[in-house]
Amino acid sequence: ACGGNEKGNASPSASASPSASASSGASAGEGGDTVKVGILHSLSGTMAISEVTVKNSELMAIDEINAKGGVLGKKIEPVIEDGASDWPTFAEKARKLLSEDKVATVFGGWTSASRKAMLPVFEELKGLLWYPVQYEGLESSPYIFYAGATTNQQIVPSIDYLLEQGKKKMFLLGSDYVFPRTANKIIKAQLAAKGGEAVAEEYTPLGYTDYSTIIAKIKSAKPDVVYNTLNGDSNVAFFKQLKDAGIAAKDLTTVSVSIAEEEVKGIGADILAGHLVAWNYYQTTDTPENKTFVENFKKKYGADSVTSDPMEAGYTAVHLWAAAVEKAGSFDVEKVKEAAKGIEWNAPEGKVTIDGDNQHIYKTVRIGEIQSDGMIKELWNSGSPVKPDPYLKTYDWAKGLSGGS
Amino acid sequence: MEMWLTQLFNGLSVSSILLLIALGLSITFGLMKIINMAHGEFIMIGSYAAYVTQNVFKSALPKSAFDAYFPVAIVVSFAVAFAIGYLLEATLIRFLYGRPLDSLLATWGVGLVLQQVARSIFGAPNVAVTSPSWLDGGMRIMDGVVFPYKRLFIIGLVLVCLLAMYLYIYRSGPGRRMRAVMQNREMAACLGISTRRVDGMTFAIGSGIAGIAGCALSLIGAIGPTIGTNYIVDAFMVVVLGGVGKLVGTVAGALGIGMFNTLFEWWSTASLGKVFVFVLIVAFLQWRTMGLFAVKTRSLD
Amino acid sequence: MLSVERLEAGYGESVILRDVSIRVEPGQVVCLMGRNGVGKSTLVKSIMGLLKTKRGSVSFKGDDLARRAPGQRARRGIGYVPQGREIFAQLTVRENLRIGLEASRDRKRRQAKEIPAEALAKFPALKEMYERRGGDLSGGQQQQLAFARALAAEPELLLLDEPTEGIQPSIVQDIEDVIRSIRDEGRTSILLVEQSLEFVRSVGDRFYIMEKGAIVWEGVREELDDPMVMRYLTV
Amino acid sequence: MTKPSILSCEKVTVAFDGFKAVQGMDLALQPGELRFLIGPNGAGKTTMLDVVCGKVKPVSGKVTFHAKSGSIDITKRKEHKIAELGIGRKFQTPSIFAGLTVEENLEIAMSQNRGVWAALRTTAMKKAERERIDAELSLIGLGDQRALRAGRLSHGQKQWLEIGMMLLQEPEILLLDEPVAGMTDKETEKTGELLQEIVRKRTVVVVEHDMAFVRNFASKVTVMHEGKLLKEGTMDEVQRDDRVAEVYLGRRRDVDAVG
Amino acid sequence: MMLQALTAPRTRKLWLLLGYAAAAAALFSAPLYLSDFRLNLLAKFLAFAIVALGLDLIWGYTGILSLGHGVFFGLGAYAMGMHLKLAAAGGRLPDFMDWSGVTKLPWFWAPFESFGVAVLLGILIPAALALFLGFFTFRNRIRGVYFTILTQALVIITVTLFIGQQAYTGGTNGLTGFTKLFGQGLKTDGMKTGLYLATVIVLIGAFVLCRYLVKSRFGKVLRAIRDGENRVRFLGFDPAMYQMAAFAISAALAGIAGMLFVLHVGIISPSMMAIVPSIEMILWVAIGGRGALVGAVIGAVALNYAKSSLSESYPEIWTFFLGGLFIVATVFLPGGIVGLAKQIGPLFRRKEAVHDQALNPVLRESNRSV
Ligand SMILES: Nc1ncnc2c1ncn2[C@@H]1O[C@H](COP(=O)(O)OP(=O)(O)OP(=O)(O)O)[C@@H](O)[C@H]1O
Ligand SMILES: Nc1ncnc2c1ncn2[C@@H]1O[C@H](COP(=O)(O)OP(=O)(O)OP(=O)(O)O)[C@@H](O)[C@H]1O
Ligand SMILES: NC(N)=O
Ligand SMILES: [Mg+2]
Ligand SMILES: [Mg+2]
Repeated sequence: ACGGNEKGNASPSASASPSASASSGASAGEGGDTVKVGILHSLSGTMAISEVTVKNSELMAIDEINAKGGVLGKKIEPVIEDGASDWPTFAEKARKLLSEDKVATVFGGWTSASRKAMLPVFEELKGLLWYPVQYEGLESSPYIFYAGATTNQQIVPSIDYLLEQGKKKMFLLGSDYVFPRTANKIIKAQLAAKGGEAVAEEYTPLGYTDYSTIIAKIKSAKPDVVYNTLNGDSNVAFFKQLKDAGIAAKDLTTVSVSIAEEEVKGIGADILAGHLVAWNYYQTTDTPENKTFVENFKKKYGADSVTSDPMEAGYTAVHLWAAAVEKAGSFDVEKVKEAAKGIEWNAPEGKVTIDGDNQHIYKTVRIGEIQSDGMIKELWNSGSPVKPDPYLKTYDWAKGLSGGS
Repeated sequence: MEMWLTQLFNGLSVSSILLLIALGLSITFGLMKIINMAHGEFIMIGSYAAYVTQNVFKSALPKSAFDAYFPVAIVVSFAVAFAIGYLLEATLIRFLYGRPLDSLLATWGVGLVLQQVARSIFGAPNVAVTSPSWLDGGMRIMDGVVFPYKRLFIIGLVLVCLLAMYLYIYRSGPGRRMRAVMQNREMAACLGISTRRVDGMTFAIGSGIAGIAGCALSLIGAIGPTIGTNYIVDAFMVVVLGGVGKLVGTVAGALGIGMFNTLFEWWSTASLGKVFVFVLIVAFLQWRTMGLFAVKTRSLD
Repeated sequence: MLSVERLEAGYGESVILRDVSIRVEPGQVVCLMGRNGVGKSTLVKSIMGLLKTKRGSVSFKGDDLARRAPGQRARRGIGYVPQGREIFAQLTVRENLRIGLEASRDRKRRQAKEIPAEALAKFPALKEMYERRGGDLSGGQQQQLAFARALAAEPELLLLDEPTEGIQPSIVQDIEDVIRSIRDEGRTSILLVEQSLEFVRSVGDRFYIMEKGAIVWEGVREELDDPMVMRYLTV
Repeated sequence: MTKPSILSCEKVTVAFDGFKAVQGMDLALQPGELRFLIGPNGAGKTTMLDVVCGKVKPVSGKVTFHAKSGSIDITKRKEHKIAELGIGRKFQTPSIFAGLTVEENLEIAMSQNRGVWAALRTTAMKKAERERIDAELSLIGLGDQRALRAGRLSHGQKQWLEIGMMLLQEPEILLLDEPVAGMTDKETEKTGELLQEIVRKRTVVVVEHDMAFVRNFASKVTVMHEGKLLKEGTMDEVQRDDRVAEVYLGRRRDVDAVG
Repeated sequence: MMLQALTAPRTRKLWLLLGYAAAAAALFSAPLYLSDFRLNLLAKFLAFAIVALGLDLIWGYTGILSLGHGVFFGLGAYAMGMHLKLAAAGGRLPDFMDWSGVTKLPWFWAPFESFGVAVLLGILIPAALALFLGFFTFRNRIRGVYFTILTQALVIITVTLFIGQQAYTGGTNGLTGFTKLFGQGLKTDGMKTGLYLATVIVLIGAFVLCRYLVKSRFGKVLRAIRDGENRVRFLGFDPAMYQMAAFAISAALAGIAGMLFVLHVGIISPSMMAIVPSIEMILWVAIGGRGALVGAVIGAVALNYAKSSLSESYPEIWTFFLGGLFIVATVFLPGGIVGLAKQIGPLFRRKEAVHDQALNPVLRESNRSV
């Protein structure tokens, strides 16, 4: 069915709009032997540096599924749209995918702002969005599946790890936007409760390129760790300049949560070697599934290409959706949602499970160290997949975080 | 003490980078009055030229020769940006003289196209340039005060570019012709100057210098299809604040913004520092309505 | 020397000049007169190549100039003092003059570091203003500068568009003298657009009067009598 | 100095980056006077007019406008206030609004309430205004060009348009910087007649180099040289002055022979 | 002869009127023939057209290039967004405040509880900011690029502050998750059609207002200021007052557009006030044809339509085409889409662009002012 989009059927749009499919009675996205799904990432603008690779891994997952005969016997036909690093455009394209192309589901988004822009559209048109990136939590839309980590699957355990290592004084450095600010708020509460200390908190505008003053501040604050939530180009500038200032990984530990293999490639492994990152997946993650994933990816996109956490999450999301559809025996959004609860899948990162309560995913947490070949070596992992807790309800120290209600 | 010294140096260093990104614009915009929104993309071209040069050295030459790539890259960056600038002038910009606002529209389009070209050739993600080893590390001034060689190198590079530009624009025949054409194209033509050639050269030089900036910036920043957007606003601020059409103004603008930015950022935060600097710019313009070094004219408007 | 044949020219869509033919012989001072807006400046601009000719031809020393840009025409020996002076305001007086040298056919002169003295002989006042910016000069000073700038390249044909406008009487006399001395030297021909009858009568050899974009009268000095003036030049 | 002057400049000095364009210049105008201001190129005539209309602020000196309501120090006023007081100015190079039609140029120049509110409420011209503009258009000979964008006028036509604008502005003091430059002799004559017409109702200062014109219409002439007052008097007195002849008029010519 | 002179302009007027009527009819009946999605898009574009009208007033007619209209647009949008957010919260704290540790509704949020006040503030705040900025800059005679750069500084200041004050503004995520307007669901068919029609009406209103303004003497003075600000001064006008008025009206229109935008798109975030959107607004007017109000409207709708459909057809390389469109448009359509109607052989004419004052004086003059 049309995902409850009554207007789509009731209005005379089918006759007027050239793109409306003729078979107005058909299920969402279904047309004969194929089913359409939307891929909605920034292919242009400043976010394209990150999002294009996620689009690639999602397309690869679709190819894999199609090679095995598709879902419910139908081939998946991706409809690619460009969010253009512009949030209203994400909303526009999401609406287009759902109401014009009548896709069965959408994989897309990277920044939280783009997700927030799309959310009302998905809720209104009762469509499904699979979001592949780690984010700041505090959200749980019934029409979104969160395939990336929430805070307790990345930030919180990484802080615990650092505290265990005896690193108590932290310098919080982030780009000025919601994810870093929220993450740091959580970190400060966590540190306060567990005997750590945030010695400074600095935000730089997105796209900021000169870190000499920040580095001077770091030098004078003498922290044990720089907890880095910078995003995109700023990371390149920060780490290049940190190295030039004579600060190497051995002098100062940094932990980054937005630098994955792809970013390492763009900054230069020589610069990043020895610095730490926190994710749920690395190209080196040792699972049989990952082996094939990496192999296939290199086969498809070149031997030089690397895989990373968001790419893996996007890839996994496609497979999880396909699994849910198979289980539901239908493309109907409500049925797929229902079927998705508790679905398990052996992803490249290991076993993942969809949490039926909040539509997030159980994920294993991994701390890694960047190697001089650009790969990331796992130093620690959580042992088993961590249950997602986007509102940090299970953490006592997080009680005071929200305003009360 | 060491903090002051470090910050003073940082201020100078930020200023030198601002100046580097603004120098080319001070020609294409300051002199030619082309609101060159593609300026950032010429910087990007320079960065990618450095990247390609590096790759060529890596793959075609022995390891020992690698460190020599950077001087070569500077020349290549200039040459590539120069050539593309020349081409752009010949095919598009020349229709836009005396129409600065149209030039904004068209160069915006050029910027979009160049970004897409870069994305198609080099892929969407950032690429990495390994800096030559002789630029690694820094000069120790005293305990806790290190002046990174890269920063020193950029300061030096800016000074060289500045001097060359000064000599070219104000002390050479071609520079004089260039200024004459930029002020009154028709009359310059009537006096026997080949305006087409001067226009082409001028725009190409401005673009070439943006290319050098891109090459230098590859040492300390990202290289990707959209890096131009990180620099474009700052570049315009610098040129305008100093007074459009004045090289010395551009220098002053860069120093002013760079120093204050560093100072404010030290006192407050990067974001607030930026706000302060821009508030200061707004306030400053109330006082000096045509920038620091206004071009004074007797004309009515 | 210069021969304009059946020229048709104008701005964009609007045609201003229709079927205009004039000739300037070597060494002659030819004057072009007419009320405001009849197209005198338009004709001069067309000769200089600033406006596209729609029909007809302009030839100089026997060559057709049709396809030549203004710069090429200048380098062939046409000098131009436009109405409104068109000084390079941000360039110093010296630089303005050196730009004037660009059109010299003599390579040495073109690259000279200093302005040849004889180029300045006629306007000694300029020397004192060498380092001031052209735009700061008073109107009359600018007019002198524009004149000197055009002379710097030693043109064979000089196009003067109302060169005495805004000039103090003594300098008008000087300009008159300059024009006369140029004529006497015989190396440079002049096409002079001028409103002052008295002035043109004292320097001109041949006269053209324009009306509504067409030449309506031509003749020599003696023929330019009061009835002619009444007919074409009064309002 | 029988009648009280309407405008008086005392010891006005103007400097540009140290260069003194005007130095200690005095100038007093009687109401209804047609004053000619002459002098060599660069003497500071235009600058003097600039001071009076507020375009340039003098470094020292006083410029007083004696209105009916009292004396006003001009140097402390903004340009548009000075214009509102009744000082109009025609510039040396014609400056009209190139993007507006000839008619619109005149409409804007016309004396009127110049506040934003008044302008917002005015959509069409009143009948009286129409008539004034029509009359003006035929006076300046631009009737046929009324709907043309002023940028397309020839140099001389622009001059006329600007004169027309000044007349419609109805200032008490009219400052004309080389109004007949580029005009034919006959047009010059016509302008002169027009001036004599105007001067019945207001005070006019004309800067000119056309001696025939000055001679025909001037009663009193002020000569400036190097920023200072060189001579003031009737045209005859001025002509006879050796210094004026030397720096300005030229040696040979007998000015009487002109025209 | 006489008769002809009378009827010629009249018939032209009649045709024009007919054209406007047809356009209005087409707009009003759009809900009948456009799909939900396309109607929503059109509504957004029409909101953009309102900004474009205001920009044309200040840029096309007054010659002042503002690259800061994103701020005015954004302020209007935030005003409406705040109202919708409060409506959605239903008496509780907006969700993002809750998470940011704010316990009480900030005082400056309180007035936005009322729709009327929110709308009023959505118009007044941008206008007041424009007046404030204009008061200093225009009186100090900051002109041309200097003014333009100043507006860019305004953008950066505003955006940085909005991002930094996450607890009060929602930070980079901005405000989303709106549900209700007037107690009715925002997503109902009736509401959507109603909002669309309201946008059409507001656009027509804005158009009529701007038309009145440019035809009045006020408009003539604005154009005179564009041609020669100082000359206007010597005629006794105070250009600063006119510029301030035009700037404020223009800002108010942007604010109105922002409010409508939020209603259609359901999100406002600082990135929509930033430099790029602000420049894009200018591009709409430039493409449409500055100095002509219809041009502004056509430009905003046409360009955004092109952007949408190009990116739908060629999601991976559409910026090629969009960039190419800008380039081609400036070279071959110097008068914008509207100018196209006025010139027939543009290809041949561009060659003499430098001398060609007759082609489009408005264009050249407004060009000169930067
Ligand atoms: N740039 C222009 N664009 C369009 N039309 C123009 C332009 N310049 C002049 N014209 C028109 O061409 C005609 C001739 O102008 P031109 O400047 O040649 O006159 P002129 O004889 O030199 O007059 P003047 O004595 O006033 O200088 C005029 O009617 C004028 O309206
Ligand atoms: N803004 C300025 N900067 C520098 N010098 C200036 C400026 N304005 C005027 N001058 C100088 O002041 C002197 C007086 O100029 P002004 O224009 O008043 O002369 P003028 O008497 O009107 O001459 P003309 O008859 O040639 O128009 C000139 O030498 C001029 O160069
Ligand atoms: N969700 C993020 N990383 O913005
Ligand atoms: Mg002329
Ligand atoms: Mg003068």
